[in-house]
Amino acid sequence: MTLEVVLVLAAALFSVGLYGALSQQVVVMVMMGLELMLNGVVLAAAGFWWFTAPDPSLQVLLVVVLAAMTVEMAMGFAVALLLHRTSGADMTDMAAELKQ
Amino acid sequence: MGEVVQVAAPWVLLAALLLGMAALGVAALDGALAARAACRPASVGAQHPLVETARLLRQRRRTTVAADTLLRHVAVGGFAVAPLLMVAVVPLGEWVLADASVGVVWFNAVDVLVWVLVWLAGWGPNAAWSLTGGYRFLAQAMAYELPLMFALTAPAVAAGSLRVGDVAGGQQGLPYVVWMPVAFLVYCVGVLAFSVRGPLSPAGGPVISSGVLAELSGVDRLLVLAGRAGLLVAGAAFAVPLFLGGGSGPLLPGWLWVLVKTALLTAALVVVRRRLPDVRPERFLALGWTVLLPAALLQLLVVSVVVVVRS
Amino acid sequence: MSLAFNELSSVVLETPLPDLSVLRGVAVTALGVVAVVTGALVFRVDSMARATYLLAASFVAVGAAVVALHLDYVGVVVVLMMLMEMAVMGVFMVMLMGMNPALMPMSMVHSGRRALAAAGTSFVVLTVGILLVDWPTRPDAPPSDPGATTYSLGDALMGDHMLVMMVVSPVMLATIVAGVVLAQAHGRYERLGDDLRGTSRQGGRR
Amino acid sequence: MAVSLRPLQRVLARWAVRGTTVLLVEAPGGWAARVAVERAMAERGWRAASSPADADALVVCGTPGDGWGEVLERTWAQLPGPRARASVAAPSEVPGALEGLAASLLDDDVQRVDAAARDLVPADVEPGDDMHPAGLELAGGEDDLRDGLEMDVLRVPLGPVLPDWPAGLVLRTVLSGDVVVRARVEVLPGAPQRQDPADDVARRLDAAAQVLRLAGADDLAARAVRLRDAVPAPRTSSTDRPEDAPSPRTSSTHRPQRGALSGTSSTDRREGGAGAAQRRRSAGDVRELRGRVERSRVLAWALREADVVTSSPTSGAESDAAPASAPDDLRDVGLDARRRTRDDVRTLLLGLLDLDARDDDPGRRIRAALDALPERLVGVDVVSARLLVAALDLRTDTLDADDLAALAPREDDSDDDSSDDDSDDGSDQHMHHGHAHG
Repeated sequence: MTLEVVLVLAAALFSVGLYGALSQQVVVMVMMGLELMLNGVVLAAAGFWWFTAPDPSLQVLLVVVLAAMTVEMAMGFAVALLLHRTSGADMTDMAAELKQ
Repeated sequence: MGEVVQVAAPWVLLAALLLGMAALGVAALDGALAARAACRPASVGAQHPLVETARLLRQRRRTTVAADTLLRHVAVGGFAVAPLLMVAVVPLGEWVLADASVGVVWFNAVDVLVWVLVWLAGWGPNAAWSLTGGYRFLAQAMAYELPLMFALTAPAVAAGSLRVGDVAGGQQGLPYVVWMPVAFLVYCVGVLAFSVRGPLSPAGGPVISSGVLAELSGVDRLLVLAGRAGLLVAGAAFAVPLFLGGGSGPLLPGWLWVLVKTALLTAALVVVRRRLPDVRPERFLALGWTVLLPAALLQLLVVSVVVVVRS
Repeated sequence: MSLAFNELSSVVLETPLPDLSVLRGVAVTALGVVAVVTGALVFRVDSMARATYLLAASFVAVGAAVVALHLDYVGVVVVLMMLMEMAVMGVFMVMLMGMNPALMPMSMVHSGRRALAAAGTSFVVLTVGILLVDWPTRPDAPPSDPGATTYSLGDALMGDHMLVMMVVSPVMLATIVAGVVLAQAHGRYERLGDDLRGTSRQGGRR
Repeated sequence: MAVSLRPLQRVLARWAVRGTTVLLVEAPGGWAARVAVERAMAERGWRAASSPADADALVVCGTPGDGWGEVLERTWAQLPGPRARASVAAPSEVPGALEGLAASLLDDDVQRVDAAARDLVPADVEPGDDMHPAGLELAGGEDDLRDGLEMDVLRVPLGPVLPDWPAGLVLRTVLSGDVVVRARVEVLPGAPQRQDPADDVARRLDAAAQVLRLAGADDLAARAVRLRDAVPAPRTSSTDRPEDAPSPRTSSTHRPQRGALSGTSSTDRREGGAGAAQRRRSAGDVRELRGRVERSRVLAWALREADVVTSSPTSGAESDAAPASAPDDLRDVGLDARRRTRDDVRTLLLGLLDLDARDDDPGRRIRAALDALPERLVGVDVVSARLLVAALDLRTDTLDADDLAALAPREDDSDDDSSDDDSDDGSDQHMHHGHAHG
């Protein structure tokens, strides 16, 4: 196994996530897409760690990514709830209309 | 106590056998206590698990309209596997199935898996009582999970390792339960909660017609019941290396001490479970966030200070 | 755990252990493929519950791959956190999708073609980049003791990279507070009255 | 192959039948029969089933009246099998009925024929369309009373086949998540039964046992059941209750209650003093149980606010449509309407165990409670609703014919505007009821 294999798999995960984030209408599904993208980042970072750097910095980066995921989820849910409560909107299109 | 040795994979069968027998024991003790409460011979109650097993093996499985059968199977199978995943990192004397370097976190991950299993078991049948049970479990889950996490952290901090064998070895002469009793109690509450039965059983219980169990029959039901008892046993077994000094003890060999301590703690949990009424999730939420969590954090602070001072 | 895996395969195959790195390579690749497939299925299935838990499966596969790369702590934490998050996410899915989840075919796609094109482009660009770049290789052998890597992570977080810890912690706390404030409709004073006992509350239905 | 498995199957069956689970269905008027069945089940080591999926046997207690047929057939179809069913109209029929159940469950041939005749995968799944997958209506959203969020709205009938639930009561609820948005009370009638006021103490203990069981206080519930079964037979009724005749069978140690009952009735005339002493002792036991319930801090803590869901002030709009039952009426039935009383369930439970408080006119109280119930349950979660209903001790067999006619099941299932209809009906019935009872 080479680093390239891991990275290509990570790129595939990232791209699938990108597709989800761009194509989905419902806020929660968009968040799933974002999570999947970060999932790819996690895999890539682990691959880098194994193949190139014995430095713990990459591990720290992984912890930061995990924290970012958590924050993204929590804030995403909170905003989705707020939108839902105020306007009954649960679609990104509707949320866009709110801006106008 | 010497180093822990990782044994070959086939020993998992022995672990499964032990767990299964312990689960039967839990049900037998529960049955005996119930019989005694009703002034009936305890021996009749103690036979309950065998009778119930025969009954459920004979019973047919049924499905409901528009059920998500795949997810239901995942949940039912998961209940049978989860306790095994938990005990995999528990050293039995000097042997362990998986000497994971992060065993404590592993245990924590598996007990979170129970969230998934309970919710899927509730979701699968597409029926009102099941679904309500699944949701009610999740509503309560965070309130026991966070305190449980910090309770698990305390022994790991004291031993300076996440490896279960190291934690057990770190309490020579003085089990952690002696100087971190709060963490131990919080941990026990967590075990009662993730073993999905009273008093912290929002997913089941008579008041919602046994909730996630309401639509299960035959082998499905048997597996979930066994898994539930198995989770209680696995929780008690994990407390042994974490709080109760692992296999250390006079006279008896280490593995036997682990079994004895596990059995005693399991029995205590079963008795407690019978003596308390079901606590409603909204009540427990308040308790979990305002009492258990601060208590666990304080305990962790005390442990950390002790560790720093001692080094 | 990767050791356990080795033992298991050696027993199953009844052959001497093959080269560790080969086995590890196969395991990581297979887990990566599982992660991609389950991840893609998230956007293909009709059921909200299945979509959520397919995503969870994708994360579990990546977590296992990370463990196989001897990052035990990070890998198990990925599994732990993501199972928890997905359990919660399932509830939000059901709550916010506004339709019967288990039963109804759902296609929630807008601008599907554009998104597909963007995703495809990103994959091609990334792959080409990955294959063209001459990646450095580490001089020493890969780490052999996952316990040591966990220790080095803790050492880094509490030493050289203390700043990360000090930033992440308040951000997390702020997230908790902000999340609760945003999501809550009525504070407890509003619900229970000034004395928080519910006696002066005018709520209910009369 | 099949032949060689036979003995094994027979052993399995014999063990299985020792732990038969029974789904008890009580029609109004079937109380005495149900208690007798429960007693006999305990002797055999049988258990009450918590849901049809858990049940091996269906036992109908009392005599079901109009409207029961379909309910019972549907329930029967939900038993997974091996399965058996029986009807017990009077306590005297109990031993034979249970014997029959056991025989039927043991008979592999009968069960195999039954199993072959039906497919447990629901056959009535329709192809459905986008809005009706599998022929089911989709759950829609509706504003939730709890925190203003929208949850799936489900129409769930509670009862009449539900453990620890009043006989024949059907609560047609609309649930938003697990919170009751609307409720309508119906009662499926049973055969009219002469009321025996002497059963009052036993019936209270029975109701208390149900509440305790629902609350998960198993040991206390078992104690209440034991006291219920040990209530000495009152003098007045001893002659016309068939099960009070001295049993020809020697009473084993596991059947103290039966021994106590027959002892009292046979020696009643000669030794009135002994009967009185026993009644006193029994009353003392009940007081002791009440003390235990009252002192249990954990139980009090667990039950507190058992019926309260913090409803947001915005949901106050509901009150416009709600009929105004006079608070006094509610207090009569043990509810406090001014505030959604925190301790309703516990207070009612302690009331059930208070032998000094006599229920002079249960019919009137129960009628008032049934009238108040739909409104009272709005905003209460379904779990608390079950506790509350059990604690109200709704003896549907005390309702008279007029009441039953008013509470008969209706064809039209609750529509969106049915809450208004219900409330109108409710006050209407209430007035009518007031008239009937002077």
